[in-house]
Amino acid sequence: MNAFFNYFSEIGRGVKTLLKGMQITNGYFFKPREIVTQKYPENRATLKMFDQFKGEVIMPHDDNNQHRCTGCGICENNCPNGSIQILTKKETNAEGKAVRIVDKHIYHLSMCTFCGLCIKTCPSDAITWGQTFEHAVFDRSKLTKVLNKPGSTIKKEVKG
Amino acid sequence: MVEKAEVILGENEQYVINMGPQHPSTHGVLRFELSLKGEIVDKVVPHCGYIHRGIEKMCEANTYQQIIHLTDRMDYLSAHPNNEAVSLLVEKALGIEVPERVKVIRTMLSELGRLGSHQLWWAAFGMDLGALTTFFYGLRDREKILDIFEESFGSRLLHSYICPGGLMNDIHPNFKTRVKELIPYLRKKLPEYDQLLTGNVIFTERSKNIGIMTKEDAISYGITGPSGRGSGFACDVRKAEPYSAYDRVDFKEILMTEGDTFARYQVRILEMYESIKILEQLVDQIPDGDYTVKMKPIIKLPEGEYYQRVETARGELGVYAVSTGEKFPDRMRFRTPNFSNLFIIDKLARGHKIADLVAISGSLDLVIPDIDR
Amino acid sequence: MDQTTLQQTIAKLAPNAVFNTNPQFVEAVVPANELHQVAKALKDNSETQFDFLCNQTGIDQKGELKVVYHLRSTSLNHACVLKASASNREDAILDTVSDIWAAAEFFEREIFDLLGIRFTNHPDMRRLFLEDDFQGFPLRKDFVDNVNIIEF
Amino acid sequence: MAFSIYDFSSFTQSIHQLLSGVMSPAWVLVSELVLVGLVFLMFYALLGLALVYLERRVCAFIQNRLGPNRVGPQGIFQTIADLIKLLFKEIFIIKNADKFLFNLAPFIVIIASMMAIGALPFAKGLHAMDFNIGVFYILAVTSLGVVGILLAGWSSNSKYSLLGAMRSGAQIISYELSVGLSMLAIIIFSGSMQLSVIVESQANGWWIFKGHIPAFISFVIFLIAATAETNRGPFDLAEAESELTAGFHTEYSGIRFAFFFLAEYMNMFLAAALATTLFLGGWMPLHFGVDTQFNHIMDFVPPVVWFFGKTFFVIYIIMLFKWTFPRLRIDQLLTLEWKYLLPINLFNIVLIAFLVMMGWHF
Repeated sequence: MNAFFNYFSEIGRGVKTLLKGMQITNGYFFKPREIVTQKYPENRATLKMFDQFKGEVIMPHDDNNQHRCTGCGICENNCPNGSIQILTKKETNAEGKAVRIVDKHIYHLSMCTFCGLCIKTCPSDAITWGQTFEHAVFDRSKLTKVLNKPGSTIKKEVKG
Repeated sequence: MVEKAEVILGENEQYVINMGPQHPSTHGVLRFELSLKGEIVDKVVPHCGYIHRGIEKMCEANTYQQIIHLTDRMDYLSAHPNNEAVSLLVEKALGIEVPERVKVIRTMLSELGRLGSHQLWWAAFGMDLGALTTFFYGLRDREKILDIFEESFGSRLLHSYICPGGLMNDIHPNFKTRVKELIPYLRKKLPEYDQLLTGNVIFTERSKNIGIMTKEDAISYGITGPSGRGSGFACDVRKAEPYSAYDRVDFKEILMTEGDTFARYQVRILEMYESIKILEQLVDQIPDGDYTVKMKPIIKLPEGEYYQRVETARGELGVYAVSTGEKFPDRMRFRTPNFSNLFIIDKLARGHKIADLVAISGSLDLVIPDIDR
Repeated sequence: MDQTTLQQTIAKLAPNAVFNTNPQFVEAVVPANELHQVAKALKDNSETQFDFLCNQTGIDQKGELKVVYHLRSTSLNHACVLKASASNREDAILDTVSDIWAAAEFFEREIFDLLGIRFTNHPDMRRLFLEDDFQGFPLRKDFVDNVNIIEF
Repeated sequence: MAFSIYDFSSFTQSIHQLLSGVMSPAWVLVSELVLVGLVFLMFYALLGLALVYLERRVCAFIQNRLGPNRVGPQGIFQTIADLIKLLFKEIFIIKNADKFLFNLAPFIVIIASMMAIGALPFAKGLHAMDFNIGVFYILAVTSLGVVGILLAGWSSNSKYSLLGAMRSGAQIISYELSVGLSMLAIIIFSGSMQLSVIVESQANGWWIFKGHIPAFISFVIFLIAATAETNRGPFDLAEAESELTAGFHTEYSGIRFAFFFLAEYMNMFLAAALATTLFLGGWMPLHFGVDTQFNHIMDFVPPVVWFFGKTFFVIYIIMLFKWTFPRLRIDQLLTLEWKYLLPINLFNIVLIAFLVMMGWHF
């Protein structure tokens, strides 16, 4: 008799737990306000990444097309993957002295692991994080970028 | 037709199937070679190495700062403890004392990472057992944690945030309020996990008395983390060798004695509550101060051997470094928790069904890149 | 047990061991032929009870192939490091400890895979990560990968 | 042409007369068969697409997502886009597969489900074939589907497929019993196997209300067993995504895969429609008491709407099962059938027979 009773109480308990689970899923079905997904391409205009989001490495330029990079190559040395290459050139400055300045700051986005060592170690704060995250391109060579803009010069206050 | 039947059955009447490397429930590129007798698993031979990247070899050509970003890629679901292990090792070798602020933040990040990792595990475990909705509920809640990560240090998965000497940059001013919002949210949502899965009769039937691991086995095989604690092996490094701020927070080491799949499940669920408790204690106690100590640009460890262990979401991560005084380590060895946790699966799954094998491998919470390194 | 008494206890169990200075652990270097016997003694002795092999790895140091065992006792909460070096590089052989700690079986397969130290009496001595026809042992210092040359 | 939304018999009669006026009786029969066949093909395809869309939206809402919402308004053309994609996909033929059986299997599965749909009464007079053994016919035809699944698993020459097929065989043969027995309950109540008669017998109240608790138990068992027989979660062991990747249809691609997919959804519709017809009054409106205002309002709603409304309600419950519960293991699946459902069902049948004998039902 006891076994008979257990048999049914077991079924009852089982069904109760199943109904509890269904209560949750059914509850969410009638709560469309809890939907958490983002409508990504539609909300592109309003979508803003966080300030410190690691999208890519960029070199900020001011209105006079001036950046802060001295071309010292510390970022190149610190990069674990060799995703930064710095080409320098010699130029005579206003005082007539020959100085080494950055010619091309080449950044291979495809090789970057976003560890942030280049930005952390940069002595003149020339590079920083950009918030772009849509990096899809049809040609891999487009992922190699030159960070300093053509014709840009170094800011005066930055010492080489 | 006779010929074809022989092709399928193979030798010794054993029905051998390859589960993986591309299979929904191995969670990555892991391959099990199963010998079956009907539905019953006779033998499991795990094959790994499909995502072997030679991190240990790469470390021999990287400075200690650069090693940090490689450790991210081992256990990517709880990346902070991996970074922390190397950082602690370097700090110990150099005798650096990091500021209090760093210690507290590191602890909080580890616990947030653990929460997120356990939530993802819960999600995937439910899916392994066929409850597809759990996947989305788990990820939904994990998303809140990832948002906190993203706001403070810009990435959601591979943070490279904890570095020798402190942190890469300071936490975002919103960090505190975000965590404070998170705690009541999780307290509300976590009981749903129990309601949906833990209490469910199908779930308990499928997980109780499946894959029983004795405490002796757990110690002998070196099963650490929640999987080991499910068998009563008190292996929590946070308790045994408190690092960062774990010595001043009050939390329980969850221990279960059953050692079956359900016990391992229950340990992780209860650990989530403990993590929330730790966060609650620390969120108001983040002291002001520096987020890093001044380090030399090139770190050279004094000659010798160093060993540091931390508790990741999956168990004990040991970092063993041999230094010859150069800027690169002579040998860097990571004793990853999943590597040890994987190989008991043959013992656990024998005599159970294929469906149980999936449940057991899910309950061990394997992250394949952590096995292969 | 503090470090000095632990060292004395281990010295009793392994009379031929040489103790290195290591600020973190007691570090004993045992001769290769005594390794298995010492390991068994360390696990079974009631004063040491090293039942948890938390890390086993190989290193290639100064031309010598060594295996490092990090042992821990779960009941007595102490730890030690055991080291043994293989006699030569070409045919490096050590005894297995996989019959003492089950975890060693796969640690040893990994060591064989990456450093080429062969363990006698091991139940399944195959490569673990790399493919079976891989030439060479990558973690050795004299390893040169002719296919993927990476120079730093 | 007489047309009433409440009674389709006059509509079908008028088509018959129209055709009889222009051709000989034999040709009338042929053209009517062709007409009915075409209508059912269209219905089958459209309903399949609608159900796939519905399932995806329902599960999305359950999981706090939006689901397909890009192709067309609210994403309603998503499944059509998927269908076009599947049509253009390459059909793989596995080496060493038994090509004849491999190609045949999806057709067996889909034909079995389609034949069963033909016997359903959708509304008064909207009925392709009104067999006097309708229930029996549906049972017989649906169990043909397992042959297709077994063939698919066997002929694929894939180990996963074979495992899935064998699971499916064991499962369907077991659960056929419970489906049959719970249908038997209603046959005892209504005293007929003809589906239209069963529906008519519920004019004064649905069997789930009239039959007291035993009918409710039968309904629950029918729902569980029918879910199992359609290979849907939590009984989807035959495809068991996380264990066998895709089970019996692992090796199928393109439109052949779509056939299995469609058949699964149509089987779900069939199960829900049968539950509606047998237990929830078919196309009969919901009535309380006799000749009340409420009843008149309910009568105003067309029977087709009633039928589909109830069917989709049952479908929603079946979907809720799938998206809530973990999958059962094969031995638990059989335990559930042989230790729980079958004994309870047998006892239930005796109870119902006793009820009917005493005339205690309404």
